[in-house]
Amino acid sequence: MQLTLAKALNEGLRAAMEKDPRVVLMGEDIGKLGGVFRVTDGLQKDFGEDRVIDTPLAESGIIGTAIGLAIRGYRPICEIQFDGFVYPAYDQIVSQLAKMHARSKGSVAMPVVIRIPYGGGIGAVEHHSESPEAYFVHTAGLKVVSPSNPADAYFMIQQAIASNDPVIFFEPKRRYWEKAEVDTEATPDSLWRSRIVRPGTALTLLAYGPMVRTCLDAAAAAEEEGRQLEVVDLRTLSPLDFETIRESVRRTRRAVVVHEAPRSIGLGAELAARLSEELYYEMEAPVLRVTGFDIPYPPSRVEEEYLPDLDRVLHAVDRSLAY
Amino acid sequence: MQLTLAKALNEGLRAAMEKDPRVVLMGEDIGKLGGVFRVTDGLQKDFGEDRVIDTPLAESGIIGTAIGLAIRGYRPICEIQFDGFVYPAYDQIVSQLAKMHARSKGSVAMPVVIRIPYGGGIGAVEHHSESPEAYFVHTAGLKVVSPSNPADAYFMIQQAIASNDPVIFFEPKRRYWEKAEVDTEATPDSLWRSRIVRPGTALTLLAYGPMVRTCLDAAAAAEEEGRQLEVVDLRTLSPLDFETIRESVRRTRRAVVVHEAPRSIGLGAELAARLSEELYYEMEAPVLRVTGFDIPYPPSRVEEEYLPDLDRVLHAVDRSLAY
Amino acid sequence: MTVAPTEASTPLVQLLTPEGERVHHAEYDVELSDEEYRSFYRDLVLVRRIDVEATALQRQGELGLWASLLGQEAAQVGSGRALRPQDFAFPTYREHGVAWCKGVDPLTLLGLFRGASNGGWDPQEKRFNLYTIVIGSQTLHATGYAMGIQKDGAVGDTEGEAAIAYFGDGASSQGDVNEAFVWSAAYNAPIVFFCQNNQWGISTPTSTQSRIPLYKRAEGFGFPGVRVDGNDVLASYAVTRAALDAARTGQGPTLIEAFTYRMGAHTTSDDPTRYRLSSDLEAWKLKDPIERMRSFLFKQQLADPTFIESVEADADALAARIRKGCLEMPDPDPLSMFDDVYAEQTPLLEEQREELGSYLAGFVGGHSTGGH
Amino acid sequence: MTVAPTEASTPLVQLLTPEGERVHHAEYDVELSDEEYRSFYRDLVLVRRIDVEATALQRQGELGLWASLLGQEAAQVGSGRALRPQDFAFPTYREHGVAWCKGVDPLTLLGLFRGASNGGWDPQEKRFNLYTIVIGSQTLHATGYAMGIQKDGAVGDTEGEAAIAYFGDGASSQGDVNEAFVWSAAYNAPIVFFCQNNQWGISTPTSTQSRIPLYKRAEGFGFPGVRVDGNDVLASYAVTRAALDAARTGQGPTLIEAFTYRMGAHTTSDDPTRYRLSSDLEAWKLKDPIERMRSFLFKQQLADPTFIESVEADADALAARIRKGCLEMPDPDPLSMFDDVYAEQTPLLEEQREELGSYLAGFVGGHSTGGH
Ligand SMILES: Cc1ncc(C[n+]2csc(CCOP(=O)(O)OP(=O)(O)O)c2C)c(N)n1
Ligand SMILES: Cc1ncc(C[n+]2csc(CCOP(=O)(O)OP(=O)(O)O)c2C)c(N)n1
Ligand SMILES: [Mg+2]
Ligand SMILES: [Mg+2]
Repeated sequence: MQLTLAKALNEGLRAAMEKDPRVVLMGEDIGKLGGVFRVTDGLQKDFGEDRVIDTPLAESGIIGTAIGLAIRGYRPICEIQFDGFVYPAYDQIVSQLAKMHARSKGSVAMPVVIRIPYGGGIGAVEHHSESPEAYFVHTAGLKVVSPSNPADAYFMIQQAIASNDPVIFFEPKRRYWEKAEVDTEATPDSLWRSRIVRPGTALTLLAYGPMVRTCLDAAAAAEEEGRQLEVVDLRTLSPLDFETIRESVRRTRRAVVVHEAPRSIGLGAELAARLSEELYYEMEAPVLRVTGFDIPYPPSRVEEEYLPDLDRVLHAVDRSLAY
Repeated sequence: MQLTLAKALNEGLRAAMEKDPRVVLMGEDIGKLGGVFRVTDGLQKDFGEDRVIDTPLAESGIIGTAIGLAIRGYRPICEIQFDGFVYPAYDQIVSQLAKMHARSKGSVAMPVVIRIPYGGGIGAVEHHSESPEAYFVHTAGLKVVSPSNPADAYFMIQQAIASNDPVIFFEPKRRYWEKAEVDTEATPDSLWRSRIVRPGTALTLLAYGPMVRTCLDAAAAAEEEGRQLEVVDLRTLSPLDFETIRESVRRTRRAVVVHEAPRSIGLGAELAARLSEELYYEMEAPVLRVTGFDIPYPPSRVEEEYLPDLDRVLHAVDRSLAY
Repeated sequence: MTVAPTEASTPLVQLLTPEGERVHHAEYDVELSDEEYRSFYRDLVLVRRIDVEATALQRQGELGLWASLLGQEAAQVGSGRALRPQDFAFPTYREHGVAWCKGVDPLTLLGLFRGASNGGWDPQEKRFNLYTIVIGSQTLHATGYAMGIQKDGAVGDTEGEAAIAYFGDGASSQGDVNEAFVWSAAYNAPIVFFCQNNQWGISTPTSTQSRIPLYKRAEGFGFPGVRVDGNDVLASYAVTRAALDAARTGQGPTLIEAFTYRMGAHTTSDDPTRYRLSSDLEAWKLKDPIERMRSFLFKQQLADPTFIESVEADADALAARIRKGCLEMPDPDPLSMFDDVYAEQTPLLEEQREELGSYLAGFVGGHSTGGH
Repeated sequence: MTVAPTEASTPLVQLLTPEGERVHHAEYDVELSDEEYRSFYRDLVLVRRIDVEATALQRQGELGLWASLLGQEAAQVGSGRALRPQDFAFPTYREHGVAWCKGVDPLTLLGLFRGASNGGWDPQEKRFNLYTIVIGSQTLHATGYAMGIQKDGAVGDTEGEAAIAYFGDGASSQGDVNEAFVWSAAYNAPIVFFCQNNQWGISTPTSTQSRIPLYKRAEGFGFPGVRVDGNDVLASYAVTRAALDAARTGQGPTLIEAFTYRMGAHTTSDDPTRYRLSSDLEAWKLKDPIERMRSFLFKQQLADPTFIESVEADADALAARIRKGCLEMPDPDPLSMFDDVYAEQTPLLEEQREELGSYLAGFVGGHSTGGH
């Protein structure tokens, strides 16, 4: 079945709701409208207002009540309309959602998924193009994942819903409309594994979400110049699947991390810190980072210059190979 | 003058208020009570309720109204009572305070200081021992500093208040009662510089806030074993004073970063990433990290095991020197 | 499962019926000069024309997005005209009519929606804060600003200052907005909360946010609330002026609920046919704010067709100017994105600016955008 | 510059005067068996004794902190006793009296303040959520839980379920609490908001949070609010029971403001002499919740000195038990801190657990704590 990433999520949500009556969706405009990206399109019609809840406009309220629903035994899936609107809910996420399981010594599970369309490149106004994943990866008690393609989107959302831990589910919004074959009968990889999406020998590109496509394009371009780049799609950002990552970089001996989020204390920092410690004697170049800059996301007419793209990735590859 | 760190802050606030009538303090219980740590003790009595404002109990309100006061030309200093209570204000900090200057192309300055007592080791209940600095360092548009001793506390708070940028001012709460000489007539270092607080040759310990004392103790202990450790007090976390840091590590060729915050994507990750890139050919060991674990801050009866201490620092020093 | 509010029994301040009849209200009234009545009308028309032109430009790909104020012109022009020069307004992203009254060039608004800037005017000079997109945040800014007015002693008589915070029905659910109510009441701050209840927060009806009329929210916080016909420019003006005067003279906050209707889509990205009936829209068209003002002018013989035509001509000229300005608007220099992050630049950003600069300079004939 | 609320004109539900006279109220009343009246008294006394003992243990260094409920026993026991077994309570950090009514062993509360755990009981089993320290958060949890009750169809008749959220006067200013009001009203959720207005949020008087009585806040959100004498256990019981029954039968939320007084310090870390007059405390002592219940029992000849003594003896035994339990309470295994972070353990935490484990094992005779 050819599905866009958005439609794959929609089908994944539908499958999860059919499987488990305690799965409920909550968010702003997710009902009749089907969400501003139509990811929940048709679900309220089919599952009713009791299971697809159009909420009042307040993100702390969405997450706070989801926590209460989880205590009651529900499995709430919350939609945050855009990346930049998750912060009003930050307290509930960091101090309650992330801590409840530990606080209760395991007697209260928090099977809550927070879906967040994230990232730039769509020509949007302020607050609609951010990449806040580092805030959540740094927060103990949360798990954080991001699919990069329709097939992963279809399975990963279901796996996130099935997880008894809170999962922040980052959706690469500028890839919502990319289509690919989704075999809904396939056996999915574990949600907690990264995947080598393109094998190579010269260097490992580490990316997730929207930047996986960018890295694949870069790898294809590099091949024309005779360079075999390996691309790892992290898929899970917290916990990191360090086994797969380490294994790849051990072979290629070089790594470049690519993300849209600002550089300082981003995912790239953590990957660089760990790789340079664990593969100290094996690497032939420092881990390089191709990232957004340490500035607020700029007005969209200059976002192309802000965002990592194929050229910037290849530029870093050149730099790495020059070591 | 011998002052505790808390009293030095109090004197620094007083000096800033005397100098500039547009400096106002806001927060919960900072007036008559003088704050739960007495950092604002006596200030309401001397400057009045108009300049030392006991606010309603809502952190978003505190920061949101401080932004408005700044637009009006005031210089608000906000107290957040404990580290774990800053999150309700996160949205106002990240989406408004940090972005206003850029959004307005420089026509609206945000000379707002947010004082946050942070860190553990005081036997407190949940939410009272956290180290959330990475969240703010990752946020473009903010500046982040932390004093480690009374003299710095006295000057740094005044410099933060004088800055036209928003400054998150992290106060090492378990050092509030440590006393030292403060020469209020001295010429202070720039707020944006790190400082070598103990010179050495074998390895650089990078720390800030509460962990500086721990590192100094570790360095003293190491000296007994004939090892000269250099200790750098970062002081400024955003922007990092990479010049001073790089210079130190270039000499010692080894670095250990120490912080209480969880390891994943903490300050240590950024320092490791940058150092291992910029001093790739010069370092003789990977940057090691001695940090809190990636778990919610534990109940206080086991916090000693959670927190980096002298022994854990020395353990990492041994590991580094073994490379 | 939400409970519908009972609108029927709710008093609504109105000075102009939908048919353009002038009615009187015991508490609120307004006497304007003929010239002023006409200029109110002119503002309504010009503001709508800006909106129509911007919508067209968005359709043509010149703007990334546009948030239309169609239907809300009276609430905005009425309240905007009530502001004295010393008053400071804190808008959402839809207050193009208030911006107009505050002297903000519509072209700068277009710049924001085009993606050329995140603001574009000097808020201090215009006494009109930058658009705030995160729902509700600006109500706290306005409250803090009002506290500052108080501290400056600029409150107490009719020369006093006031702040006004705009927000929508949807926003009324946000914690920040309710905290702004708490704060304003606690400090008796000189502020007016101006809620445009346009019946919708994107696809969400007001009934999901509150089961009672929104103006009543204020009661629970201990200050007055009033509902005004937001399609009646005269009533919107009168009620806002009274509330601002109460604020500036030290009587504290007021919540105004301007009962109106969002006649267009939420933004150009929205498709309202998915969630609302066209019959609703038809009903509200009969209450159009411009029509009723025109009827009033004619009925009172304050205007003739020549005047109406001259306003149309002004609108045409304005539309032409902003269209031209939009098409000619230069993109910002990419390197400028590093410039105003801080008042005092940091070494890190200097490095990154340098990094991007030399990277971009490395491209002969410019950077190949769109490669991802 | 805050405006003081006018308390005088505010109706207060009372069934027992400070002198222990039984009075009647048109809307709320209660008829209990003699045994029940006595057991209410017993709960009040035992709960106070827990508090006294915990305070003493804190002074002796056995607890890191204690948040005393002194003076609030009636509000807590009254509302706690009104809860049916199927009702779920969401406390702050001070609801030791409600915990008692819900069957939570006081020793587990001490464990939390000692730093041995961040909770200690199974909230699902006790139908009593873990203590929530971040002000106001739990009101949203309770609201969500109540929405779940509704979804389960467990509302509609007297067998229905309800949730109750406890919070303080200070908490009423938090965005979360007001969002909980919005949500509860929007979904007509089966919930009771129980606000103990003990006049203080640490050093901040209630007048800084609201210039009108807090129970009126509910009106602005479209549901009823009522103020009850929080030092009157019978009135607290009656009003809470009625509100819970309204909730469980589908009539939606109620806000109860229990008007009471925090007779002790905010916590053992606090020094109230810095911010309040001892004369206030003296005045409130005359309204002591336990005294008035004892007077009532004597006046109605429901109890004799033997009964009072037997309750004292029970209290002594309880105090002795929790003292002993506290002194004997083992510290948690440090490595257990990694165990329940996730339902499904992660490789990262396995590594870190291993790292700490082998590090600690490296110390002969144990880890030298306190070295920093
Ligand atoms: C915190 C936050 N959450 C979500 C959004 C997305 N959003 C933009 S406008 C809107 C609806 C606002 O409704 P209302 O307050 O009634 O204002 P209106 O658009 O009707 O003028 C939403 C949900 C946002 N901008 N900010
Ligand atoms: C979000 C948050 N901010 C600040 C605090 C610190 N704090 C603890 S209790 C308290 C006062 C609470 O007052 P109130 O709600 O009246 O409850 P009470 O303590 O009187 O029972 C404060 C400010 C906190 N726990 N959480
Ligand atoms: Mg609206
Ligand atoms: Mg209180």
